Amino acid sequence: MIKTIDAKGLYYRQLNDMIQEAVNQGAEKIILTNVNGQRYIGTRIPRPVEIEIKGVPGNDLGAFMNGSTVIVRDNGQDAIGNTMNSGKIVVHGHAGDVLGYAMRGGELFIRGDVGYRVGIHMKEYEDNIPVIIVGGTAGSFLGEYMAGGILVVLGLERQSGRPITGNYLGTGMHGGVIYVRGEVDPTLLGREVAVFELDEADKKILCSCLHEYCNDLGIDYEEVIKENFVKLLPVSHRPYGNLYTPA
Amino acid sequence: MDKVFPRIPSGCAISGIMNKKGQCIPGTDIIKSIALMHDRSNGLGGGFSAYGIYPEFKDHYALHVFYDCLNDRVTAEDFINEHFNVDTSELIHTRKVKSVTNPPLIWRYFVQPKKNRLSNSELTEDEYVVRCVMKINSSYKGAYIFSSGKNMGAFKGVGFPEDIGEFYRLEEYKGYIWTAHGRFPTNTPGWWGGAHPFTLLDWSIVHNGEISSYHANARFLEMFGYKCTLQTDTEAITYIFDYLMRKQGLPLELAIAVVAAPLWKEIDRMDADSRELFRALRTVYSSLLINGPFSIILGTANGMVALNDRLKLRSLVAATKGDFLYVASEESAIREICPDPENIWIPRGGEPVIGMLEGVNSIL
Amino acid sequence: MKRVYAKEEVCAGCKLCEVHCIVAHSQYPNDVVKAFKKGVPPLSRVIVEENRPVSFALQCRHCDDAPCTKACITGAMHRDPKTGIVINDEERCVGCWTCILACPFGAVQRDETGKKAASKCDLCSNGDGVPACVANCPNDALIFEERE
Amino acid sequence: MSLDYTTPEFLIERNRDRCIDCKVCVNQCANEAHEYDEEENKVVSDDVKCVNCHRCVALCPTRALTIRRYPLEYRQNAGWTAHDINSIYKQAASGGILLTGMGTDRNYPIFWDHLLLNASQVTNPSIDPLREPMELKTFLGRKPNTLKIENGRLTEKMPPQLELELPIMFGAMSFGSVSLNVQKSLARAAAESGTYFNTGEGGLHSDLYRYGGNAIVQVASGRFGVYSEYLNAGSAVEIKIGQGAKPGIGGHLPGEKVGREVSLTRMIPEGSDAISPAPHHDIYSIEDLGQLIFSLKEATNYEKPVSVKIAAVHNVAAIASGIVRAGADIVTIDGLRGGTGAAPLRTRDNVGIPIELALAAVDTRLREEGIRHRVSLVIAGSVRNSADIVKAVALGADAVYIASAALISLGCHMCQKCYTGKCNWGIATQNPNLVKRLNPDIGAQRVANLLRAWTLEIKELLGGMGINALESLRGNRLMLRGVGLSEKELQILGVKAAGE
Amino acid sequence: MDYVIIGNSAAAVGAVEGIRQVDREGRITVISDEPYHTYSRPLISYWLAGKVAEDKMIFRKENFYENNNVNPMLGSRVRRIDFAGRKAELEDGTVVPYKRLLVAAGGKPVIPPVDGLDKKGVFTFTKLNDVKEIKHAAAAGKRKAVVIGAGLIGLKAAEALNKLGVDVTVVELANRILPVILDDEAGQMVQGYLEEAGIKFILNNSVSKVSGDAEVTGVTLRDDTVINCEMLVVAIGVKPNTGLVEGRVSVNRGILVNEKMETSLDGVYAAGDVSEGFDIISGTNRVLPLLPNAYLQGETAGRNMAGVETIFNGGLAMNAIGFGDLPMLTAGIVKPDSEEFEILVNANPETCSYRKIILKDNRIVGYILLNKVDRAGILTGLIREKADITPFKERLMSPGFGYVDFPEPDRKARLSGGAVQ
Repeated sequence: MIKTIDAKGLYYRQLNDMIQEAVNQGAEKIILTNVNGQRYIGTRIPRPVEIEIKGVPGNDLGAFMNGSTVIVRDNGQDAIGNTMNSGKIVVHGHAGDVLGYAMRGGELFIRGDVGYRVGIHMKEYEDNIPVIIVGGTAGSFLGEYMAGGILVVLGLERQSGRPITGNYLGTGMHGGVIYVRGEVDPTLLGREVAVFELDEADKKILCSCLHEYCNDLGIDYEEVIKENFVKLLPVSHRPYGNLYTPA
Repeated sequence: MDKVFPRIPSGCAISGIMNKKGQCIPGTDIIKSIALMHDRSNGLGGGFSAYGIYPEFKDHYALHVFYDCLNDRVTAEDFINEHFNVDTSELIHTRKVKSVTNPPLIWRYFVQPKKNRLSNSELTEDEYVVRCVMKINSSYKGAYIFSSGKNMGAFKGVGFPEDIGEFYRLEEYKGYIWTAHGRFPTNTPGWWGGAHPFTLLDWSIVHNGEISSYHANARFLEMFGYKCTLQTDTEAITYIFDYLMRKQGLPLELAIAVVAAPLWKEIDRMDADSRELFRALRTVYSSLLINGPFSIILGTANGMVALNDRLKLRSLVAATKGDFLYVASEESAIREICPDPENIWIPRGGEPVIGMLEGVNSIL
Repeated sequence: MKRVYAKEEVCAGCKLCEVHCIVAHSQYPNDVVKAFKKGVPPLSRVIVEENRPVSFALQCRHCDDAPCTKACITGAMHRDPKTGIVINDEERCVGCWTCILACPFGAVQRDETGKKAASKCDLCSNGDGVPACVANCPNDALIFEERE
Repeated sequence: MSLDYTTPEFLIERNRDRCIDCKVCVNQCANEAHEYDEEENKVVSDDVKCVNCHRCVALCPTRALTIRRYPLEYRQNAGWTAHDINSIYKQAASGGILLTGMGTDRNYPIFWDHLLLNASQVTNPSIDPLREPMELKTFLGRKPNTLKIENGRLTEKMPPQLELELPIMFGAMSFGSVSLNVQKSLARAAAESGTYFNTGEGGLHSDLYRYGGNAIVQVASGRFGVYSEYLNAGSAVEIKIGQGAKPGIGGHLPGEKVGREVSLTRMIPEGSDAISPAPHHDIYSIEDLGQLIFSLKEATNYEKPVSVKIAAVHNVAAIASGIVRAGADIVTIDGLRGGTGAAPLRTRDNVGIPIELALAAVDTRLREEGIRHRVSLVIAGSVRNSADIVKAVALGADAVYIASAALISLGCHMCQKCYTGKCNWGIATQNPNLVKRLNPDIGAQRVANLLRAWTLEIKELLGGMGINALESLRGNRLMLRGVGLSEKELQILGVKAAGE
Repeated sequence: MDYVIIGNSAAAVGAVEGIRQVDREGRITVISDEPYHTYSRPLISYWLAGKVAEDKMIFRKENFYENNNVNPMLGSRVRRIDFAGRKAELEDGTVVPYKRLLVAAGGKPVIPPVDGLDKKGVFTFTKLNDVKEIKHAAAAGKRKAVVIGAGLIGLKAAEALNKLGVDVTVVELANRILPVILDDEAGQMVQGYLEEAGIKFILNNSVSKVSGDAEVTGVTLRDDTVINCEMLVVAIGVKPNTGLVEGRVSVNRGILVNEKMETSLDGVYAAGDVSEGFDIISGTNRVLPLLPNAYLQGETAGRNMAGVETIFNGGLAMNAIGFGDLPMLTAGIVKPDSEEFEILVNANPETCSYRKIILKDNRIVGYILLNKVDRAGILTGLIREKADITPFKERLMSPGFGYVDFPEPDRKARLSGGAVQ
């Protein structure tokens, strides 16, 4: 069952009430039109469904989300996929800061650029390996404190001179992996990461993620995969192991 | 009016609209934009600044004043009349809005400094006005000048910004730059003067964030005659720009390089000349580094600048369509009034969004 | 009958049960220091099994159908018909260790500190009810109770 | 390795006349301060390793052990204490940040001890709490400005509330920083006593879901174990912004403490460091806090009160006001002397303000702003006894969190070595050898006993004041008088001087 | 109900106790040709060595018959049993009727077909009277003895004689001592230990002739070696004492019994060394002349005789024996003869320590422990249970092996429930 909700002028709580109700009534897919700035879409859903958003959803899209699929046809704002447990969020435009904060499962696919601190404190757990793929460029502190999962930056359609990521890339990282398409300026790296060549296992994982990403966003996979990728790994899983001394 | 308040940290929403050709639009859009970000405010402060609203008095300083009571007005007007030729003196028209309670008396004066007083003071006209404003604000109980520029004005108060806009009937004004602020003070006694924007002459600042360097900044500024009586971050930021650009004569980019200084790591990577310059800026003006999260929109008669702190701890989105430049804390606040922008982007930390009127070459 | 049961998840492995078992079966059941310092202390009848982090005290289960009593070649190992406690009469025990061979809990030990004889928990049947190991377990890891 | 200048802090005295070499001390000391010398056939000790936790002393069957301060004298110097000198030795040797545990041991004033309670004499009657009603029931949560009533019925439901039978809850201590047996003890005691325990930031172990009705689940910057079931398992959600023992900094559970159970509960891999960033990276400003509060309300269908816990810092009153306005239902303030599993020493000992002043300032400010009635105010940070609680309520608190006191009731001896993971009392450790030393059956009973005892004492004190319902004490600062306080301190506390 | 028990040793006592668990009233008659209060057969070597006084040899306390309401007819020999009439006729003519009869007549020494074993100075070693005679002989100054057989009885006899200061030589047909319960390696260790104590061994040999007129003066071995001796102890084993029932109940080597100790004849039970019951290791019927086995069989028989159906799961060959300070425990199959078995072994001849565990399909089927024998019963239990030891296989060989090595749920089930039934 598909349900369409016109979000025009609705306050987020009203909108989320309506979504909750639609799901309770059995909707499997919900199309939201005229969304503009409403927060927490996807947070309060009793069971996994698909939500398609037309317009710009507000902050904390899919916060604490557990299994739903959210497709944003436009840009996204900040804090998408905050502490997300599982599910998938696809944003066809760009998105803001702090995406996928502490995310421990599911996928977050952004077509365009993203802001600062994306993938901060991402972590993996048992079979849950969160994946964030950024089509454009990313701001500073990408993958800060990253403790698990996969972060991919493609830098597609990048303005010349604009670095693919910002400063402090992977700072404090102690788990997971970041793949960057193209080269990484070593001066941008946080001190806890190092750059490596991809091995076969990496390529397998990356290809599989990118296939899905390109498929979801209608991007030419061959074009994307043509270029070389590098991988960033934490140099230690205990970055602050010898920071302290017993008083 | 007790103007000595403890420092008021605050978080907020900001929005700004500018037309590069100087085409004036009513305040309706800016209200819609800031209203969308209702949840970023808490109803204890909202305000707007508008440029180009007083074309008939464009050579006059427009003083917007809050008075606690009639007596305070009488006393303050003595000072105003003594120092200025007052062209027009009027009550600012407001409308009753349910959620806006206990407004002060709000007056507007279009003034020019008295020639002999000005020349005796040996000050520039601007400095003369600044001194007068500071004098009233620090010494006249119950009177507070919250706007003092030419052909521009601030409109602010205690309430949600959309309610403040309605209160001031902003749909009746037309300006080519509009900035707005929805405030989330963590503590306020609900004082009207404490709302944003903060202005000084043509400068206006709306700001989101709480800066950690406040007292380091303020105590530096106080050495140069600024009185940080409001104890707000915004006030200090305004003075910092005034000091760096008006008094020190730094161009905008370098003023920005002081307040949102590049990291030493970045400076070390610059070419030799730039490295020397930026090292000098960070050394000489080190006390004016604004530390902690902020996003601001600075308005001047010549344009609008939006800026994030260098670590980008606050959000900011910019967009253009035709001659219009939009900036806001959230993209949806722009989409609300410009659904299909030509360009829409998220500036990086410390990377200013500068909009200047066509034909001007400096923001000043 | 009441038996001693160990809660291994809270056994601190301190072995105070052994200390107090020794004391209770020594010449000085009320004086820990003397029990150890005057002459050779007896063997502890409690066995603390330990393979850290797992530890627990184990003592004779006083089986209803005690195999040791049936295997005993002298009749020394017997079950007190009144209390049900399985007791070894050390006077009659010759230390042949058939009971060790038979006890599926490994709860009988060779005590060669004095007369060679099998040593095992007697539930402190000379005492006032609660066995010393239970009474002195600092973490309630030993329970003395009747179970089905 | 070059000589390090470490000298023992404690001296282990073994009375050889009493020692029976039973090795109980050896097997109980995780610091390996006692050792059995096979060649000599006797137990010997190494003073340097002793942290003075008293485990060996308590378990020694012959009371053969004493621990003293090591008698090594330093040249007397009012400026340079042995503590200062030794800290430098340690840092010169390691280059590390000094790390410690529990609350500060510095001599900051304890205002509880400068506040005295009132009692009824003649003019109004005191109450005998043993025989007359004495109500301590407390509700924590947001209260509406007005009740909407039509035809004798509430037309708007009350916002969700926590119902406490006594104004004492167990403060946040995560599984990871403390053992599961600690949490089990607290959870059971909370359930038995009609109050709540706080999960801390480490998630809720599956064994404890059944105590969800008595749990406050915490969300901190690391978001460990935070997912929808967790949020909905508890009775309230608490956002931890700060902690009194270490305002402004994050936490760091080293990988070696992340064993299987901790990993399952925190939802991170085994052996991986659990780093809690200093800030929540989705909160860089007060309006972001509002965003997080409401995201949690969304995630819990607006059915759970949301608490925000902050450290008592200089501007605490203003911050608390902002928190209330951001939509928090409960504001929790943790004071300077609050405890922790691990904190940098300099932060612990130098950052923040005492809880008494913070509480008074916040309560005053919220009242000035006319918003105190809308929220509940909970305080924490070295509440040591029932009198502290009575004073806290009189200053304006709705309830208190106790944590160190609860741990002490479980056997903590305040040796301040929690961060080593070698807690000999099975409290601040994940070492399975040590964890099992805390029997949750005993633990739950001891903690429940403590609550019972304090409840009785609170009732006695209330009765003495002629008050038979706790709410009549809340903010009733006339029941307090200060002794030995400056004018300014009295002013901040909002209490009169004794004799006034 | 009238119960008659022929025999007065472990099986008989087990039967009395078994009957009395069920039936406090029925009349029990115990008939034994030995005149003694029930005593422990294995203690005869201890008595001989002077380690146990005669009054301490009793297997049950003096009031045993009285407490259990038993009519002991000691020193009486059954002449025949009238199975049809259900009565036992004694040699003195007394007729004892029964409803249920237990034959617990034990075993009798196997006497090899060697001439001269009727001479004075030739002894067997199964009953108290045997050792009394030996002691008498030793006391009379006999100083040199030959023991035929290095099995359990032979070695206990040798040890006791050695203790009495008698010069002992043991002659064994097999290539090692204790051939039934030890393997070569352990046998050598024990032999070495006993040789240190002064006992001499001649293996792979046998006595072919006994010299002397009326009294023994020596033996001639198969290889014509001549050993002078004044005492000759025949200890090559025992066989079931089935004479009373032969021809009436099914007898193989011993009296065939089922799991309830019933013989082929209604109302007639057999237990102990006389019987041939189920052996849990071999899975077949077998004579297992061991005291624990005898008791359990007796008890089972007793309970069944009294009307409560009780099953005996089978006997298990197991032996506890010690020489001096060297304890030795063995059970089950000790010297497997096929590839199906897995052998775990740890030997230290220096300390005479030996630990050998025999597995089949990850189940323990036997073990030999020398010296470090503590907690062997756990192994015995595992043999009886046929428990799969895979979870703790690598810990089995540790001398400290215990319940701590069991998987937690298994351990808890074993230790925290009621005691074993």
